[in-house]
Amino acid sequence: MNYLPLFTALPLLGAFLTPLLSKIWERLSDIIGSIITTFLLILSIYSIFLLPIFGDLYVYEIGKWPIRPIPLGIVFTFDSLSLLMVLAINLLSFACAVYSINYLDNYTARWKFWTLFLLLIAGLNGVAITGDLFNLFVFIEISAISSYALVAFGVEKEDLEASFKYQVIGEVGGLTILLAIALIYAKTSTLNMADIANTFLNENKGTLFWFIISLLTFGFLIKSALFPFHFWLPDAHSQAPAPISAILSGIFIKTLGVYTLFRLIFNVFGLNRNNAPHYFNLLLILGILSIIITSFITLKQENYKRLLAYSTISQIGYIFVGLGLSNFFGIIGALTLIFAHALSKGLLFLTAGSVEREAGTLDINELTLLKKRMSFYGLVYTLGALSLAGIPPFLGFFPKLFLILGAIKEKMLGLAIILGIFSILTLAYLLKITNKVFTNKEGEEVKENSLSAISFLFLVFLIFIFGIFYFNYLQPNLINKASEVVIRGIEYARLVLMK
Amino acid sequence: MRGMTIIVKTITKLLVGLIFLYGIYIITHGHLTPGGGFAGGVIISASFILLILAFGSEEIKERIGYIYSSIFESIGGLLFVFIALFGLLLGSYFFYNFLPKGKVFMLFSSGIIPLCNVAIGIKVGAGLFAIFLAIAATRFIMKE
Amino acid sequence: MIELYILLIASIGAGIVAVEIKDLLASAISLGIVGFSVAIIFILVQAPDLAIVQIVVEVLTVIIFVAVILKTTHIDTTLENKMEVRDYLTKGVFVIFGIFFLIFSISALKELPEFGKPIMKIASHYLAKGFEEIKAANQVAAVILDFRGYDTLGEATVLFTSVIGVLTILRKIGKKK
Amino acid sequence: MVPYLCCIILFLIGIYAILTKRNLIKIAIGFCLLEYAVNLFFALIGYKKDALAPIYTNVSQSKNFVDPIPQALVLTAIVIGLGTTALLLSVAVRIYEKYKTLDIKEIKRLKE
Repeated sequence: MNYLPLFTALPLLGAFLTPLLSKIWERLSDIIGSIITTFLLILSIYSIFLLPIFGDLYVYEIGKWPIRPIPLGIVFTFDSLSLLMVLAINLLSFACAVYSINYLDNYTARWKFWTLFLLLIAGLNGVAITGDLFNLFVFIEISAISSYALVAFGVEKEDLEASFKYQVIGEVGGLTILLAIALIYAKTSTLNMADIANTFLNENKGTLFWFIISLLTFGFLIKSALFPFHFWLPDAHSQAPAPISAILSGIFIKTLGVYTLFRLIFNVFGLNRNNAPHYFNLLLILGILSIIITSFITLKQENYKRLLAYSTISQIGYIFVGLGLSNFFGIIGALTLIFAHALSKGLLFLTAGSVEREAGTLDINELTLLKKRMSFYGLVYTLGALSLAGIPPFLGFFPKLFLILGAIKEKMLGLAIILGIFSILTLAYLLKITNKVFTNKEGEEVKENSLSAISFLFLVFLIFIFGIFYFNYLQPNLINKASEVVIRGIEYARLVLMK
Repeated sequence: MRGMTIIVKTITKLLVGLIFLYGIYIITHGHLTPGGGFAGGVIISASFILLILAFGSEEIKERIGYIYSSIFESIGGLLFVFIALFGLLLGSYFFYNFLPKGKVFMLFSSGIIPLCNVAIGIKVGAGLFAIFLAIAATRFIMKE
Repeated sequence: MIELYILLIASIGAGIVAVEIKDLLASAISLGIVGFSVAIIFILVQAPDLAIVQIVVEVLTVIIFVAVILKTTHIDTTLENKMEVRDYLTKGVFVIFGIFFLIFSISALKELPEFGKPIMKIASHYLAKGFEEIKAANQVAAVILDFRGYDTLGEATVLFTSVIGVLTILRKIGKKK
Repeated sequence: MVPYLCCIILFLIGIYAILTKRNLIKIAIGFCLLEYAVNLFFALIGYKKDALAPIYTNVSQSKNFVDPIPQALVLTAIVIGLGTTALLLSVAVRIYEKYKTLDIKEIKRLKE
């Protein structure tokens, strides 16, 4: 698997080439962007088949600096959890890249969009495969900075305001993470995550340990927009161009916030419900609050994209409930939800882009009065919404099922009921859009654009096929193995250092 | 942007070449003395910025400067990625130091480090000059 | 190391001035003082590479700040407005948070290795290998471009990203009507 | 320990500016202070008493050097900080142009 560096090198190459080649012909940037995302998708699918040969963990030593006896250089540690993230990132980014080709006709400076888009993908892939703490920070910054610029891509008043807010809050989170990394380096004198885990294993867990944990948790909760750190998200995600909203809501906050937290909490610091019950209870409570509070705010929303953005926060709440439960079912539920939410929320945000293009507005009350029939978008939207709300046989059903099972297993019946009820509430606010925007319409039918139709159908197909073959394929081959990585916890360090 | 007084202009004329050369010295001796691609790149961009601050500029000049800096920045970035990818091709490891190491304290030593320094120097110098042009010099360079 | 403490206190003082002063130009200059104190501290802690980069970056930061202030306004008018209840509330929250954070960090920092005595588990290997195997005289260059070259690629990319980002945001028209 | 604590105080000043100031440029300045505090803290970690800068000047030199790794990391962090500051300020310039003010309370188009 020595092609692993290509996950970041290819999009970086594309990003550096785009400004040069677009001076010759601007449409070349479309070609570069779509070729590179396709290639990344092929690479990540190829990895599914290659990874089991290496025993579910592959360590790549950059610059030929050996990891044994002492980890000198930077390493990639590619295991099933990284594979799951890389797959989700590249499936969604492929769909968004295909969608963007036509969508970008609404905007100026096409090549700048593609450069930033490729940098965003490079950053996300880099975060998912790295095994080095400082390298993690660098790639978080790459993807974060490109997302700040992409949120303001339309340079309207609201876009700039959202971008400024997002940027200040996001950077406070980033610098808190850097401070925590500095403390970790001072204590352990190493930056390799496996080596850090080994060092902390033999230390007594004093104030410094918990100080580091709280700084990191603060930083990553800001990045993942859990309540009460969520206030930047609705602005940023609703003002960005539609494909970027899809990536930000679908995968960005999960890679930067949730995946990193999973990796550090379980694999590096070795926390679990037995040795740190209060920590997990805190995450559980924040998750529940996030679901309850934002669900009610979402019901009141009158803007298509803002509604979807708020619903992302409550879905993040579901993921954190799984993380907080941290039993087998909870982890499986959280990981499946990361995957399922990426595909369905991506789909919903892409339909928002098409509707905005046809109608020129996203205000739901104005859209109700619109004299245009958009039955294809309506169908696609409803399928995505059903999946997101957890209706079988779509993919989104299974995470909700596992989360409820996890809650029952911990004897938290009240939590199980809350999860069930708010799932139905999700359906209620999502179908509000179907009801008001897509049904009972007169007037001419809008023409679908072939490229955006491809990306819609691609995502619908994935949601449907993964839902049908969930127990036959997805769960045993991907989700179970990824959850093993999480549950195995601190053993990660031994596996990496023994390779 | 307007220029400054004759005193500033004369001193700038004398100094700007020296600053530029010093930047190149810092870049090429990055593996021997303090400094390297970043420090040298920033110094090189500072020499261009000094020129613009002292002499002022017209929009045409700024536009040309902007186009060149964006081209150079991409070239620097590509050079850096290609050095890393050459390691993958020749030594089968990304960022493998594939060049002969030479002798310590010589200018041509320590493998790919001087090359990387040059790539970073080009990139940083051009990039910071572009930022300066965009924020400080012209109100809006690009009206695409 | 009395100089170190003087510079640290100077940078804290200049930081407070930068935050509280009404004239934004003076504020930017105070920020410059903080930056240069930091650069001199870098020299004191034997980091000449950092000092060079910090000085040039600081000059550039102040130039950019001044350029932005000249383009906008150089009086912080928000200080003239009356304090509202909400402002007092944020300040109160900050004071509570700050005291809590300070106490927490003091007891945490006690567990770190003493100032001036780093562990250097990996660094000692770097210092030997960098000289003998890579043949570089400057060990910092060896670390950033060989041992951790991938980080530096990321760093160069961050700069590239922000250049493209600045150019994106300064476009006159974003959406085609 | 006292130098570390000074960095934490500088960090808190930055947080204070970001939380309580209403002027966009003041917020950017607070952000820069935050960045300096973290960089300084990182650089201080690597300091070793009575040791030299990690640069060889002749072959037979004693190897009593300060830690080079924090220096390499701070170098990266400084450049990242410059990039984010430039981006933040460019957004501030555009906001001033659109709203004719830098007061964050008057820049509220996005509703709840």
